[in-house]
Amino acid sequence: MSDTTVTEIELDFESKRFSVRKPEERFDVQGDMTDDERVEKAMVNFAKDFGRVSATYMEACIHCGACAHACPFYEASGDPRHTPIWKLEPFKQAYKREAGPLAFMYKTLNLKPKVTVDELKEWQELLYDTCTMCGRCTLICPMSIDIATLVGMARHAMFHAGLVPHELYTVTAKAQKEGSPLGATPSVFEDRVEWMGDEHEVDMHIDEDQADVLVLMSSIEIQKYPESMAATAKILNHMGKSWTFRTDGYEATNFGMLSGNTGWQKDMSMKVISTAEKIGAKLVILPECGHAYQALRWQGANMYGKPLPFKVQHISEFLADAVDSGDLKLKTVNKSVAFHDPCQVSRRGGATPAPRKVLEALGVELKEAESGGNMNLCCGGGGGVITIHRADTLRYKIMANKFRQLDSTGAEMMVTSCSNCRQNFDESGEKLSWGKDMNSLLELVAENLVEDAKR
Amino acid sequence: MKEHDLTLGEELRRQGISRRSFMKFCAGVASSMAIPAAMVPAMADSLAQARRQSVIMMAYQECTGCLESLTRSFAPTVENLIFNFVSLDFQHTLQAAAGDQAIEAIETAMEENWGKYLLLVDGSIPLKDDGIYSVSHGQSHLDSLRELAEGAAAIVSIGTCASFGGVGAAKPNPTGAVGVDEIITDKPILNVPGCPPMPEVMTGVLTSFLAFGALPEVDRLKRPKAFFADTIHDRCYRRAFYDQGKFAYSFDDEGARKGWCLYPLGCKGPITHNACATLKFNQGVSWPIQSGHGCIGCSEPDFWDKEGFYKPLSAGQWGTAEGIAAAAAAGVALGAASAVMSRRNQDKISGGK
Amino acid sequence: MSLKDIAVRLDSGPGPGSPETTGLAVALLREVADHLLTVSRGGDRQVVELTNLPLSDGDVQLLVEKLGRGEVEARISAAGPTEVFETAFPGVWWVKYLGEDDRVITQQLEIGTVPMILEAHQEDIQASARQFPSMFDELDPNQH
Amino acid sequence: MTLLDFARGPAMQIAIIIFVVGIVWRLVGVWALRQKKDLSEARQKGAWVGGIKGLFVHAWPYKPFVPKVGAQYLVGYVIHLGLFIVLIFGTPHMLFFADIVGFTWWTLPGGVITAVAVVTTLALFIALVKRLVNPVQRMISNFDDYATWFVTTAPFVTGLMTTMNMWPHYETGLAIHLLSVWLLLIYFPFGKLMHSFWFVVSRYTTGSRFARRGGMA
Repeated sequence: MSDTTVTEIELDFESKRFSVRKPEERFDVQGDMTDDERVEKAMVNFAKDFGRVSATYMEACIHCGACAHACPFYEASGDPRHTPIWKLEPFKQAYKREAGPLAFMYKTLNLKPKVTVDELKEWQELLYDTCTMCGRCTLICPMSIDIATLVGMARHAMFHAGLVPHELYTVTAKAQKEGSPLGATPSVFEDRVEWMGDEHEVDMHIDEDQADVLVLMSSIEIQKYPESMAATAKILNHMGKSWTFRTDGYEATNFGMLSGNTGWQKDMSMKVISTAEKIGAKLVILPECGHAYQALRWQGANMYGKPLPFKVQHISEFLADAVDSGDLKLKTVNKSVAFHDPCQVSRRGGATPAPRKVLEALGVELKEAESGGNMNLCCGGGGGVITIHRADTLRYKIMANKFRQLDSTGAEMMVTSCSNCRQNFDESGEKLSWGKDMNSLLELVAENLVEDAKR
Repeated sequence: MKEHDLTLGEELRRQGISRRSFMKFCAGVASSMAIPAAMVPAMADSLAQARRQSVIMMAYQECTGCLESLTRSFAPTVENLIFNFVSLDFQHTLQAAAGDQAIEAIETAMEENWGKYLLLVDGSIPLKDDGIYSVSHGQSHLDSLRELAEGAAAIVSIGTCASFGGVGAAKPNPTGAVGVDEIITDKPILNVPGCPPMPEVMTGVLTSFLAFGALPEVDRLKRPKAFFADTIHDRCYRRAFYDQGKFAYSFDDEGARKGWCLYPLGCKGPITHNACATLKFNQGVSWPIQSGHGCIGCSEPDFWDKEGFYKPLSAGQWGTAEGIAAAAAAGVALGAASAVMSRRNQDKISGGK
Repeated sequence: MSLKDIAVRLDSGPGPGSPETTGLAVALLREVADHLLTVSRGGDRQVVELTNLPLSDGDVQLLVEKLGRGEVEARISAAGPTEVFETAFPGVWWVKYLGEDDRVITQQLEIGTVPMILEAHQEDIQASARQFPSMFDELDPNQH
Repeated sequence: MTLLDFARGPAMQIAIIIFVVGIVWRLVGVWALRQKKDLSEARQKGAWVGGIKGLFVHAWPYKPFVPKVGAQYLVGYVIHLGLFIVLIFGTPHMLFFADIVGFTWWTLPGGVITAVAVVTTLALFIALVKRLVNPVQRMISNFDDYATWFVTTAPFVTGLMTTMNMWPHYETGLAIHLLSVWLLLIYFPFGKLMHSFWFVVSRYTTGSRFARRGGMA
């Protein structure tokens, strides 16, 4: 795939939101294919992974429109185009025309016209800017259609048709080339690990040949919240685990998945998987990153082609297990806490109870928000949306709803376990003068270890 | 022929029948024809002015059941007033004459009343093979009907056979039997279907023809609306049970004994237009539903061929189990074929990648 | 086993032979009240037809009860019998036309001064006027 | 052959055949597609239990959504239950099925069925108005949605007109009613009426997929 029309955009280190700078001129179309080729590519790549499950979902929609009311984007904009199922319209049309059981009928009678490149261009905004694949729409759907998964598939098509938003394409290409979407190259990573080790006086394990636990980090943490590395190291050391960071497999984010390039998604996952295999890891710990959990925990084995030879845990799950087994003793934090569930970890990942167990061990008063937990409102920054400047206005509107939801709990402290959500809170909080901080569950645990409990 | 010159009123007076008796007859006819009671005096006046009407009644492919039914109104009741007044110039079952004499009687009646006589037809008329399946005195009934119809003022088809072909036209209709109005198209025709028809209808039709000089208003099947506007179901005394959902499901169940609605037992009341429910048969003794049997729809065309008398109206033809199985098999084949096509497409795509 | 051994019970619902009322009777009474008003203002004779209605026995019973019986009762022999009686409400007549075999041909409520069947009709009066004098021919002229 | 004879005979058979062929075709067409096995380690066993649960949990919206879509669900239930009641407990309908299943069952009085049908028809009209007025629904609606509405509503309207004797002739009315139902059967496999099958497949699929993950759908 050529990317001659895409220009690299500089990283933006000043903003609280860690992305590329706002491009002066947008290049939202990549490559030099003809229009027909783009449509062809889109359809081919959409149909490629199509199976019984996706087909069932495509068939089942009754056009009731309920999904709009579960979508943070529609709720914030009131724009009917942001109705989740509408975001799939061209692909639903293509499915009916090309792949469904009645495709022959639709095609010969031309009941569903061929999708055009203009439609695809129009839908770029709907598939990338206004969907985080948070899956809340599935909850409200009377047919239980997993729209998020279908949006993921539609992104495969869009990527191969060269129709990815400029910023998202840039960071993805960067990730594929440099190993990190946001400049956290292996040497940067190594430097920052050492820096954090010195700064916080913790033993850092890096590039150990053998270890039971492989710890991953996301670029956001490496660059923006490096304390996460120290906190993780502190906890693992405290528990006496054999663990390591590896410069050949540290990046937890998977922009291949977010942008829709399955080939790259596989490359990115395989880097981690082979590193874990190489060092004989029994457990891979994922950092506080939502989509990383989706990519490795639930899609990793499918990329690998066989079951993974190690366990994959989100850091909150690891902490919950440690608290459960008594390996980790925590000081009591006398505060009331509201927890923001990252969609990909909680609702779509299944680890919802884990952070609650940890918070319980911290002795905080957990104030559940209305429509929290598995039904949590998405922060609107996931799925790569936060990188796209075009999406900012709407994202702030969503965050305003989000702030209202959390504020109404009356909690003194806000906690989450996703650094992408966290940076969205930080940046939007500044923009909207929220006046509160979003804290990391991991860091909260690391700060409240009972030091001599183990010795 | 002096008799022919008297009006009905004069004739009545001659016979010493009082106007009061005549009024009573008119009230009876009006009641049966749903003519407003207020119109009775006018109807009586006009009827009294009527002159004796010549009637020729022909029996074609028939069973004489209709005549049997009609003669029930010939019994000594007020209705005989009207039947006594018409001049029944030919009816081969009732008259004494036979053979050549009978034919002569027809010819005389036709000549004397050309263009004025009323032709009553009983039985269907076979068309197949030039109508040779039904012949009297060397003449096919098809020819006979055409000849008689030419000089008739109007034709009344008595019974379902003459009206719609009836049993003769039931599948497979070997003689190609049809009703009168499929052959004669240029004369006023009135159908009095029913197997047998109700005698009161005949009385009403004759009275109204005499009183008003024309056939009464008819529906799309040329049946007098006065008797055929409503369905049996509309007027059925068991209708209340239908509305309440109380039904007989077999002829010996609780519902049947309690006289509940016979719809599930195939009653065709809802689609049958006739006056049985109000007039009843045999001088008002009873009628089929009152006797515990559903209506078979005998006054409707093709009632013989409507999927059996005991099949509920709402039942349809499901087709055979084999047919449905074959349909399912075809569905499997089509589904599999479309899936194979989709899979092949996918292979082509991933092969190309 | 013969047919007689099969027990058959016939209950009747609303409709002929049922003691329940259907509401039809009340509707009829209202109609009569209307007609009575018309006639009382000098209107023409009005007739309510009973035969074609699916009246239950209960309905008929109710009509009989409510209308009651008045001063006049008559039986006419013309083309079979006809029974007439005035109800408790003057001007409302119950007229029952019977066939020679005593079956009911039609039953009506007539609202007017005299029921149609009861009055002597002009034609009959004329005929009797014509025939009446012939009576004198038969009488002995001496008696004049 | 009268219209009624046509409706009860050939039209019915053609409709049933198309109905059966179409449904099987569409179900098999999807079922026979490939499905890659999910190789990820299940969080918990018994995904099928979640699948079965999934059939029921989506029968009513979760609490936070009730103020937004509760009324819409309610109208949906009126339509579906009305359809069910009229279809199964209307005596003529029961007799229609009794003919093939070989037994009869208890039915409701005609007046009750008529009332249910009237309410259902009203609900259908409310649903149509909402579809036309609500910007989201209007945007995502296509021919199928309106055609489906039409073929669903027509039997109710024609049926009501037939029981209320609003046709010039009852038998023509009955025939039109039957034909409107055959139209529904013929259209059924090709439009979204198929959701009466897909809802089971789709809800089960999501229910079981998320049961093995944990989380919620």
